[in-house]
Amino acid sequence: MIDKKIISAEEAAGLVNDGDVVMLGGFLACGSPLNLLEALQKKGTKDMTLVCNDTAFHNAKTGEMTGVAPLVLNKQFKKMVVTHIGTNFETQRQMNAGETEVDLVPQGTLAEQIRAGGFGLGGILTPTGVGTEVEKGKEVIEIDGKKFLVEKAIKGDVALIKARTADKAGNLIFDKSARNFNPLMATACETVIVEVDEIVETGALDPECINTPGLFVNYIVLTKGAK
Amino acid sequence: MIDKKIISAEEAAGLVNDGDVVMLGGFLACGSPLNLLEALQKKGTKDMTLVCNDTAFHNAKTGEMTGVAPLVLNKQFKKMVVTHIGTNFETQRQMNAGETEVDLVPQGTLAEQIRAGGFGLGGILTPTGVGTEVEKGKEVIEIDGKKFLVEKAIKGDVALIKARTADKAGNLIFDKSARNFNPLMATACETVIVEVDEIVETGALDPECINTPGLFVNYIVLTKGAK
Amino acid sequence: MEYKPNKEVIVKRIAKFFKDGDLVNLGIGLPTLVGNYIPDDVHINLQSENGFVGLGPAPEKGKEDSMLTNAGGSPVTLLAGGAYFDSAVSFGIIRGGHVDYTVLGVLQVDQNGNLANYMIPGKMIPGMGGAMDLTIGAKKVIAATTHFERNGDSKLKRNCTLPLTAGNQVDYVVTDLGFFEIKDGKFILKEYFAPYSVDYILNNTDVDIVVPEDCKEVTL
Amino acid sequence: MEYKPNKEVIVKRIAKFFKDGDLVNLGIGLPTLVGNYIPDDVHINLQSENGFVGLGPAPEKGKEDSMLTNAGGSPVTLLAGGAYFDSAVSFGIIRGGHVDYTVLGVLQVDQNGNLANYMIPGKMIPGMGGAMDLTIGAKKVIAATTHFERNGDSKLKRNCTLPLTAGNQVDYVVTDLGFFEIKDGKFILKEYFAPYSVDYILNNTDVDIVVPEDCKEVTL
Repeated sequence: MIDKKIISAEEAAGLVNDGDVVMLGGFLACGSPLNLLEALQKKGTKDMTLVCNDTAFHNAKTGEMTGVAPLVLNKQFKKMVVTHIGTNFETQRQMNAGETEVDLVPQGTLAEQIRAGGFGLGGILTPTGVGTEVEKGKEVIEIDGKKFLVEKAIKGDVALIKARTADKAGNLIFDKSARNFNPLMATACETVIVEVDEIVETGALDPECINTPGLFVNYIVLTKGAK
Repeated sequence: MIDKKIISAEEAAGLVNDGDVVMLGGFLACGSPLNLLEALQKKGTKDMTLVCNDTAFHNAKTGEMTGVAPLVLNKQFKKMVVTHIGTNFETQRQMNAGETEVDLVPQGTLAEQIRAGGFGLGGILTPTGVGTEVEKGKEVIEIDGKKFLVEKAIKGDVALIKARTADKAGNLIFDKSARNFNPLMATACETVIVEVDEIVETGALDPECINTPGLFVNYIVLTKGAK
Repeated sequence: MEYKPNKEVIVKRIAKFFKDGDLVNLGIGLPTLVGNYIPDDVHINLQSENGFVGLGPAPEKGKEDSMLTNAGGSPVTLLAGGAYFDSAVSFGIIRGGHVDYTVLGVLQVDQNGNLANYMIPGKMIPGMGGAMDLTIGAKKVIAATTHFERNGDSKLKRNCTLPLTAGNQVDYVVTDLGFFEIKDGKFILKEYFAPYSVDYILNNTDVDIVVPEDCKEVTL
Repeated sequence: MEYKPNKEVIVKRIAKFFKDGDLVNLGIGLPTLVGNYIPDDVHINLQSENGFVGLGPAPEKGKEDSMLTNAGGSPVTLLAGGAYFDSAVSFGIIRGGHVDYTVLGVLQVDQNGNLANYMIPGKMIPGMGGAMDLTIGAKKVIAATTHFERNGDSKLKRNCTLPLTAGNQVDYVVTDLGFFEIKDGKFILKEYFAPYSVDYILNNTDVDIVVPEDCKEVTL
């Protein structure tokens, strides 16, 4: 197996271009690559489209933020494709003010759309969202008397993901509930950058337990662990 | 966690009814529940529909058989949904003679159809099979100028699967390339019966490495290992 | 009689729904509290839709693990026999009908089983998160809600006016006044909770309510 | 000059396609043999579509593990850095375009890149197995075949007459006579293999063949 390139968070941020579709792992910032986000915030990359479960926490009263919230506040995204923004008042404000385009997607649908993108499917047929606002503008197919929405695959330019451990060949093992969207996003982007707590020798991970085979990974960023 | 019922292979065979859609794990019998198959052969359950990657080996010259081949020879299936029958001359013979209905499905499509059945999707859109015999009778959807087949979800009555280890709560870990269709089928059937080499205490398996959570499993059959 | 919101009654009643082995998903907020009232002799399996089953109680102070949270972001624990998975598997479990019960919060619920709980257009837009999949996918959907809004309007409606989370999927509604089954376009009042009366419920809820003979008073 | 089938030439030439880090899937039969000729200084990653990457050579006699086989059912080994997965992930890798090269056997291949390799109606019906997904999904599809059938017909056609595995997906054809690229509805002869000549190929293959200036003789 060929070793993957190990780069710094700053070098990783340099691989993200203005206007890119960026898939970001994590669920309320649990399992988000926090050092990559910080580097991207410093670099000020703009006009990105964010694909992520949510936009983390931004407390309206205290101003405290986690995960991707500072980039939202910086208006580094022209569009966000997310399932939940109830914990970030600034995202809601930008959406209501029409400052940023926000697509709200059911969580299970978003997971399948990303997986479909990574796995070469054109999309999936889901009952979720039938008869709701989510149905608008979408094709509806009836199978055996039941209605399903055609939800199209989503692909991205760059995936920024977080794993607990990588081996040098890029095989990944995640950490408890920090797995969430990370392995899915690793399949669906041109460039996949993973922030990890540790890098071990190739062969040190149990091949039965690898969540993301190294073939999906392009770059590894080693940090001292999640902040 | 509630313990799953541990039963014998004979009791397991008793849970399969004439006419059932039976999903069978394994790839050329690697990862097939051989003791369950033997019990089902002895019981003579008939008119079943088989959903499986293949029909294992049946050597035309020597008569040697593996996996599900004896049940094919017994004509216990009225229909087989499979991806490959090149290693079983009897399946080919029955198909050519019109004695048994054989649906040939691309392997990646079958895997997704079963997963879709288990995961509540109506189906998936795949480019595989476009412009081939597989397209016949199916809806074609164009997305961004590319054609995809609508392949419908498949569900079954009983899944007969093989794992290396179960804990008492039914959590499963498979064994190398014997994993194949087993975890997918565990999601897609009313009754899921797993043949295992060993049963350990609940909590003994690494929760990061469980391929099939116990919630999908109904019955465990402990055997002395694959034959 | 004056109405006083009582969330404890709601979660206590819902906690009595489950039997050994049920796989249950509790929504964020009020529904999460149901977990504190499950009888000791009933062993259910709780799913956390961010990626695991075997959800256990909050950890002791100082033992929190930032890599193990529930869907609300709070630190939790994993019980023996739990398992982690990714979001596609988690929602496959939900959409695939493998969850026996989901308990969800409510903005509006109507007598046709329609649920609205993810946005008030132009005002509050938390987003649907996992709620649409849970409502569509779970075998039984329990809507958990205080009976009235702050302005006194009933949250039980003839027709939801807010954007729907899903149509015709709610099976049961538990409020602090009573336990309703939704059937044939009506709320069937199965139990009313002391100190409220059937008449109090009927007089203050402008929906079609059926009171069957076996409707009974329950003290929680 | 008399034609004598030579599979070794085919697999030797194909083995020269790959560069470090390529993910490659070798079909059952002739294509599997390519694995034996990969140069020592090129490190590719072989996928086995029954559920793993990091496919290694056959085990020593007596060390076979019946739970670790290739897609043909033969015992194999796993290299350090390999990983196991289920069939949905395996074909997600294939369909998703993550495989750099697939090498597939041939019944017929035509100048439009159509491939037929899974059935002869009424006669031989092995089924497509993973071939349809591989042909559609791999970045580059290499068809590996002896140039002629036993009856002397070329396996390279103007139009396939057998049921297609996939349409317009084959990029390269390597026979025991030469290496062809398929482009604009023609076979481009890039190399011809000693002892055969360009004329021998042209005279015995009734398809549109272009012989570019840089077409060269290769001894394998």
